[in-house]
Amino acid sequence: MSILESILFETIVAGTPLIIVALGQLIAEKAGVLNLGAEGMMAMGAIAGFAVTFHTGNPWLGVLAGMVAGALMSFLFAFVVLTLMANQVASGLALSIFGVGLSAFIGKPYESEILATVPTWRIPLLADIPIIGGPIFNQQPLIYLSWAIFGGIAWFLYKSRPGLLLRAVGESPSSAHSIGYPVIRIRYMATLFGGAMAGIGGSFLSVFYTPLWVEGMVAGRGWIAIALVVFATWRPFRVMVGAYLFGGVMVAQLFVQGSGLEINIPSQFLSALPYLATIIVLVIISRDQNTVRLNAPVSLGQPYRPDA
Amino acid sequence: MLRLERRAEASAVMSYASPLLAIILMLIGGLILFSALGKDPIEGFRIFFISPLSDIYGVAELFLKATPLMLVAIGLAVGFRANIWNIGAEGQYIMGGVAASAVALYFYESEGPHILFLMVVAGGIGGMLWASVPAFLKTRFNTNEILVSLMLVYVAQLAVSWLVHGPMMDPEGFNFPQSRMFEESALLPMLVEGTRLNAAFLFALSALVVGYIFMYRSFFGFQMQVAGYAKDAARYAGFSAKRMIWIGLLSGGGMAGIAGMSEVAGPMGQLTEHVSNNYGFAGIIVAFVARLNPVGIFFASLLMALLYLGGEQAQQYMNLPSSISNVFQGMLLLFLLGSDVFINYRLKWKNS
Amino acid sequence: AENVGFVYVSPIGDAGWTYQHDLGRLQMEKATGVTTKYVENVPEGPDAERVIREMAKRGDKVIFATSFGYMNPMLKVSKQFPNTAFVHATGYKMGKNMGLYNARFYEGRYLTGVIAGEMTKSNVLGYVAAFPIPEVLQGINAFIQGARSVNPKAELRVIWVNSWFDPGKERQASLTLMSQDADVITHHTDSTAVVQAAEEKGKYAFGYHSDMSKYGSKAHLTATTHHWGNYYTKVVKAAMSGNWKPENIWGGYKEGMIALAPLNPAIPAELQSRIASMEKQIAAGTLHPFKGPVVDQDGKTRVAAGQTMSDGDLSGMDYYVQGVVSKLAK
Amino acid sequence: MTSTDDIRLELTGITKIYPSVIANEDVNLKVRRGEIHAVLGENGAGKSTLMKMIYGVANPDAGEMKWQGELIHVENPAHARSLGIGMVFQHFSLFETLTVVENVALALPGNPDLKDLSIQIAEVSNKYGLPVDPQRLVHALSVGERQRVEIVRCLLQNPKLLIMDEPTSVLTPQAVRKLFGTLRQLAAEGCSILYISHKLDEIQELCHVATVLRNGKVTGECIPSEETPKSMASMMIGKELPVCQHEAPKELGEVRLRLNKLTVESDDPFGTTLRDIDLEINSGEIFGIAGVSGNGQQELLYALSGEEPLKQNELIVICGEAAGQSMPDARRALGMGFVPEERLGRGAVPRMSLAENALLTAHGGGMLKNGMIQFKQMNDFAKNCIEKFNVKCGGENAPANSLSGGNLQKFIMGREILQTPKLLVAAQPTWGVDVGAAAFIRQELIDLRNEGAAVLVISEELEELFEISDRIAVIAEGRLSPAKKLADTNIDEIGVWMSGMWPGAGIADVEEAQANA
Ligand SMILES: Nc1ncnc2c1ncn2[C@@H]1O[C@H](COP(=O)(O)OP(=O)(O)OP(=O)(O)O)[C@@H](O)[C@H]1O
Ligand SMILES: Nc1ncnc2c1ncn2[C@@H]1O[C@H](COP(=O)(O)OP(=O)(O)OP(=O)(O)O)[C@@H](O)[C@H]1O
Ligand SMILES: [Mg+2]
Ligand SMILES: [Mg+2]
Repeated sequence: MSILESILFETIVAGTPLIIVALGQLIAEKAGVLNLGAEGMMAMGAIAGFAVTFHTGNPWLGVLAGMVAGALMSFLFAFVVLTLMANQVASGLALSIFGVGLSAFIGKPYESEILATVPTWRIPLLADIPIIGGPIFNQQPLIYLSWAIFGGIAWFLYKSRPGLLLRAVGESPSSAHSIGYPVIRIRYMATLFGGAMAGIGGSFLSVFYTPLWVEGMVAGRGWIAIALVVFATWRPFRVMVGAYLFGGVMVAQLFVQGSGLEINIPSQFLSALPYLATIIVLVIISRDQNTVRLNAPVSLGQPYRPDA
Repeated sequence: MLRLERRAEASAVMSYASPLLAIILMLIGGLILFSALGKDPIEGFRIFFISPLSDIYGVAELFLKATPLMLVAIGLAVGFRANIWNIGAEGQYIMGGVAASAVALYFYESEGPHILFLMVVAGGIGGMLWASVPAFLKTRFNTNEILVSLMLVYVAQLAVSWLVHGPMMDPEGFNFPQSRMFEESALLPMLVEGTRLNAAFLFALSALVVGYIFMYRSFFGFQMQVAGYAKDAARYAGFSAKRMIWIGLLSGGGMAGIAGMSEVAGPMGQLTEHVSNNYGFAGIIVAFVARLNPVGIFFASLLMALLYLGGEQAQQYMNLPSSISNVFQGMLLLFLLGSDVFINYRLKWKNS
Repeated sequence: AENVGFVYVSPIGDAGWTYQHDLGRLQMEKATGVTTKYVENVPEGPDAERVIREMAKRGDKVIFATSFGYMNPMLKVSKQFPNTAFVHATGYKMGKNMGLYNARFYEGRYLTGVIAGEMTKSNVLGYVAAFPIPEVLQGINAFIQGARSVNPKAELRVIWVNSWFDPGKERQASLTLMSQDADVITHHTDSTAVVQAAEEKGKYAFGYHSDMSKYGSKAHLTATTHHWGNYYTKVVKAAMSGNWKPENIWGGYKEGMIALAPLNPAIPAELQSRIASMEKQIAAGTLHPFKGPVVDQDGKTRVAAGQTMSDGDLSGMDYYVQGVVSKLAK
Repeated sequence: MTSTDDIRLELTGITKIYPSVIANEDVNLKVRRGEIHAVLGENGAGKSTLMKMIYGVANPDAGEMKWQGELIHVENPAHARSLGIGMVFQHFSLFETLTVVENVALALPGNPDLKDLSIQIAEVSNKYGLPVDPQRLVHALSVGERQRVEIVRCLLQNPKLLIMDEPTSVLTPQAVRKLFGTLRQLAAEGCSILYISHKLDEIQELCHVATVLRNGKVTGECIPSEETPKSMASMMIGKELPVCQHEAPKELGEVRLRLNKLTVESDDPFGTTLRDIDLEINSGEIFGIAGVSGNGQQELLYALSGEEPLKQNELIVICGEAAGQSMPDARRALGMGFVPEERLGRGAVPRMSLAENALLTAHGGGMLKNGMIQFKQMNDFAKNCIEKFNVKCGGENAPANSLSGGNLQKFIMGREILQTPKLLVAAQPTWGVDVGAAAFIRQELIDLRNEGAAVLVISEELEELFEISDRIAVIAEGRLSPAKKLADTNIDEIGVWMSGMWPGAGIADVEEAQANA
C-alpha cells in the first residue's frame, strides 16, 4: 500500500465508528431526543461486544451483543427522560458517567484478553482499482455496514413514510400527537435505535479496530459523534463527510509525525488538532442559522408529555 | 396499569423527599451490585460509607475532596440555572491550575502573602479565559457551548501535558513531566493540624454563601433564573442574553479555575499532568444532584466525595475495581433525575 | 504476618508495567511469607497520598509505589511514618526512610535494536512512544544505536501518542509507521496494540514490559521485560530483619532486573547466539549502549569516542541521536 | 331532518376531569347529517376539550358516544379519521419544515404516493375554492393558507363530520365569507359540521343549531337564526354583557411614539420583513393596528419592545428620544410599557410567583438597591396590583401558572399600568380572555388614555379595535396602511385593507384580493 492509500484506508477506519454512532444519534435527535450519553453507550457496546466475541469466537455475535447493550443503556435513558420527563442534558451526562464506569467494572476480567483479528472483506474487481480500490473495497466488514446504515437512514428519513413521521415528531410533538401519532413510543424507538448504533460503534472499537478491551478505550469518540451531528446540521451525508474529515485529521497528524518533516510543533498540539478542527467547523456551521433552522429538530431536548 | 398523573400543584414534600428516594434507590442498586459480585452488602456499605470517616483525618480528607467539587458546582450552577450548559469545567479547572502554577513559579524563591493572592486571581482568570472561548463563540456565532466547552477539555489536557514537558518543567527534575514543588509561600495554609484540609475549604464555603446571595438576592441572579425558566420572558424584560451567557460561563470557568488553583496550591503542591482529576465532570453531577441550590451543593459535594473515598476503601479491602465509584455516581444522578418527576406528578392506578 | 503494600498506577491486566510489578509481588510473597495488599489504578496526585497513608497507618512494613507521580506524595507520608520503609520506583527523591529503584531498560532496548537492524529489509524501524521523558528517550536512542551498530543504513521513525494507554491510537500509530515502510516496530506505551497490529500486517515487533508473544506469535521477535521479584524479596527480607536502609538502585542485566523474552525462532541462530553473548557483556559492563561516539540529530557529539555516557547524562536525556528521522519539538 | 337515522353523532353524559378543573360535566349533544352545529361558550368553558374527545385526542372519564347509532370508543385520531371524523384545530397541527403534501400525507392512512396526492390536493382545493400549492414548505405560508391546508387535509378523507375549532380568528372578513361558502357546500353534500367560534354574528349567519356550554356544562340549546348575538351572549356568561365607557378623547397631546420609515429585514427564514412603516401616536389617543396574523405584527412588536433592537437609532422615537437601538429596559425607562401577546412564558414566567413576576419589568420602581432585590417593595407592588386590578389568585406568592388566563392578563396589564407609562403598547390584550375580563381590560386601556397616555393596540380582532380605538390602521405583508379616524371607516373597509388592498398600496396581490372579495 502506498502512503496515500494507507492514509485513505486509516481515515475510513477511524471515521467508521463515528459514522455509525453519529447516524444513530441523528435519528434520535431528529425525533427530538438529545442523548449526551453516547460515550457511555459506546463503552457498554465495546465491552459487551468484546466479551461475547471472546467467549463465542464470533465477532458478529459480538456486534449483536454490543447493539443490545447500547440499546439497553438507551432504554434506561429513554425511561428517565421520556417517561419520567427528566432533563435530557443532565440525564445524558449521567448516562455517560454510568456507562463508562459500569463498562470498566464489567470489563475487569477482560482487560488485556485478545481476540483474533477479523479479516477484511475484499470485493472482487473493485478492490483492484488503483489507489482507492484497496482503501475502499478491501475493508473491515463493519465499514460496509456503516455505508449500508448511511444509505438506509438517508432513504428512511427522506423517502419513507416512517421517516417523515419521525421528522414530524421532532418538529412538533404536539401536532404529531393531535393528528394521532404515539409520540412517546416513536421517541422511544428512535432513542433505542440511537443506543443500538452507539453499541455497534463501541463494539467496532473493541472487536474490529483495536481489537482489545481496556477501560476508557472509547476515549471521547462518543462526544465527537454528538458534535458531528450538529456539525452535519442533522443531515446524514454531512455526517459521513464530517466523520471522514475528523478521521483524516487524526490520521494525518500521525503521518506527519512519522514522516520526520522538519516541523517544530509539539506533538501535543498535533494531538489537539482534531478537537480544534471540530470547534472551527462548529463555528462555521452555526454561523449559517438558516440551514440550522431548517434542519434542526425544533423540539430537540425538550420534554413532551401528551395529556390525554 | 400504573400511570403518571400531573399534580394540580408541585409537591413541596416530594421536592425534599426525592433526593432521599434517589439515595435509597442508589443503595438498593449497590445492594444488587455487591450481591452480584458475591460480596457481603452490609460489609460493603460499611466499608464504602462508614470506614472512610472513622477518624478526624478521614473527615478532613472528605472535606478536602469535597472542596473542588463545591467550587466547581457552585460556579456551574449559576450558568445552569440560566440553561447555559458549560460541560467543560474540567478544562477550565486545568487552566486555572496552570495559571496559578505560573504565578507560583514566577515568584519562586520570593516571599509574601501577595503570592497566594495572585495565585487565586490567576486561577480564576485562567479558568475564565478558557470559558470565554465558548462564551465568545456562542454570543458571536451562536455556536453550541456544550460541544465547544467539551472539546476544550481535551485541548486543555494536551496543553498542560505540553507545559509540564516543556516551559513549566522543573529544571532540576531530570526532565520528568512536572513543575517544581511550590515554596511554602505558594501553598495554602492548613486548617487542621495533621491533616491536609486547607484554606481552600473556606473559599468553597464563602463561594457557596456568595453564590446563594447572587442566586436568590441579587437582580442578576433573578435575571438568570428567568432566562432558565422562560427565555422569551427574559427577552421581553430586556435581560441581555449575551450578558447572561458571559456571566454563566465565566462564573463556571472562574470557580473551576479557583478549584484548580486550590488543588495545585493545596494537596499537590506542584503542577503535573494529573492536575485534572475529573473534578470538572463530577462537579456537574454535584450541581444537578443539588438541584442547583447552594445548600444542596454543600451536601451533594460531601456525598460525592464520600463515594470517591469509599471507592478507594472498597478497592483496598474488598478488591473491587476503582470504577465502582463511577457506577455509584451515575446511578445516583439517574435516580435523582428520575425521582424528581414525583414533584409534579403522582402515580395513579388506572384501568385500560 | 507482616504486611506489605503496593500502589499501582493502572489495572494489573495481564501484560504491561503494572503486571510485571505484580509478578514481582507474588514472587516476593512466596519467598518471604508476608501478606501483601495492593490498590490499582491510583491516580498520580493527591489521592495517592491518601492511599499510601492508609497503608502506613494500618502498619504495613514496606510500601512500594510503582509510578513516578507517587514520588512527592510518598515523600510527604514517609516523613510522618519514620518506622515504615517506603520504596519508590522511577523517581529521584530519596528520604530518611524512602528508597528508590529503577531499571536500565535501555540495555534491553539496545539488544532489540541490534535484532531490528539485522531483521529489517526496508531499513526503516518504527517506535510508538507515550511522552518525551528521559526514560522513553533512552529507549528510543538505545534502540537505534543498537540497530545502527549492525546496520548503518537503519533509520527510525517515532510517533508520540501522548498517552500511556490508548490502544486505538497506538494501533493507528503502528499502522501509520508500517505504511511509512517500517517493517520492525516497537513501543513504549502500555498496551499490546502495537504487537497485534504488526502481527496483522505481517511485520515484526518487539514487546515491552512483558513477554507479548501471545499477542502476535509471528510478529513478536522478543521483548524487553522487567523483573522485580528478586529486588522486592531482598528489600522485604531486609526490612523484616531490621536491616533495611534506603538506597537508590538502578539495576540492569547485572542485577537481573532486565531480560529479553524468549527469542522468536525467526531470528537466525547466529544472531541468537550473538545476542546471548552481548547480554553477558552488558551484564559484565563491557558493552554499553551509549558508548562514544554518540552524536545527536543535530550533529552535536554528546559522548566522545572511547567514553561512555554517565548516569547523570542518561537521566537528563532530551534529544534524539542520529538515525532517528523524526524531529523532537523543542 | 328529524329521523333518528339522520343522527351522526350522539354524546351522552360526557365528563372530563383535569386535576384542577372539571372541563366537561355530563355533556349531551346530538349532531345530525348535513347540520352545521355551533358550540358556544366562554373561554375555558370546555369546548375544545369536548371536541378533542370526539376526535380521540383526549379520553372521557365518563359518558358514552354513539356514531351513526353505534356505541363507540374513539381510540385516537387515526381511528376518528377512519370513522369519518375530521378536525381543524384551534392551534394548527402542521409541521413547519415539511411541505404541504407531506403534511397532508401524515394525516392519511396507508402510504400514499406523494405525486398522486399532490394531484388530489389540487383537485379538492379547486373544487372547494381553497387554493394551496402542495410543494411549498408550510413555514412559508401565511396563516390563512395554513388553515386552507388544514381544511384540505380533512376534506381529502371525505369526512362525515368536520370539527372546526375557532377557524375564523385568523381570517379576513372576506376570507371568512369564502370559508362559509365552502362549509355550506359541504353541509349540502351531507357532511355534518361542528363549529366553534366566539363571534356570535358569524354563528348567527352560518349555523343551524347551537349548544351553549358554561363551566363545562350544557346550559342551553338554541336556533341561532332565532336569537340575537346579545341573547346568545347572555346564555354564555349567564348575565348581561357589560359595555365599555368610551367617550371621545379630550384633546391630543405631544407625540409619544414616532416610527420613521421603519424597515426591518427579517433574518429569520420564517419571518416577515417590515417595510417603510410611518406612524405617529399622540398622548391621549388609542391607536389600533389591525391585520391577519403573520403579516408582520410579531416583527413590529419586537421592534417596538426592543427585543430585536434595530441597526439605526432614529427609526423609532419614544417620547422624543430616538430609541431604535435601545434594549427593552432602556425603552421602559423612557416611559414605555409593553403587554405582549403571549402572557405565559413571555409576559410572565410560569414557575415564578406573582411577586417575582412583578420584579420582571417593574424593578425600576425602588425594588432594587445596589443590585439586590428589596423583597418588601417587590411584594408590596404585587399586592397592590392584585388588589387594584381585581386579580383572582392565591396571593402574591402564587406561581403565575396557577392563574387562569384572564386573571394573569389582568395582572400583567396592571403591572404595566401601575408603572404609569407615557406610552403603552398592547398586543392582543384580550386574546383568549373571557368576556367579563375582556371588558375590564378594555376599560383600563381607555382610562389610561383618558389620563393622557398614548396607547397602541395591535389586535387581530376587528370588533375589539372598533370598540376602543380612536384611529386605526392595517398591517399587511409588512406594510402599514394609512391611519383612519374610527368615524371615517367601517369594518368592511378595514377588512379589504387587511388583504393588502388600500389606496396607494401599489403592488399588492390584486388577484388574490379579487378572489377573496
Ligand atoms: N418573596 C420572597 N420574600 C423573601 N425572601 C425570598 C422570597 N423569594 C425568595 N426568597 C429567599 O430566597 C430563598 C430561596 O428561594 P426558593 O425557596 O425559591 O429557592 P428554591 O426553591 O430552593 O430554589 P429553586 O427554585 O431555584 O430550585 C428563600 O429561602 C428566601 O430566603
Ligand atoms: N391538558 C389539560 N390539563 C389541565 N387542564 C386543562 C387541560 N386542557 C384544558 N384544561 C382546562 O379545562 C378547561 C376547559 O378548557 P378548553 O380548552 O376545553 O376550553 P375552551 O372552551 O376551548 O376555551 P377557549 O375558548 O379558550 O378555546 C379549562 O379550564 C382549561 O384550563
Ligand atoms: Mg378552545
Ligand atoms: Mg424557587
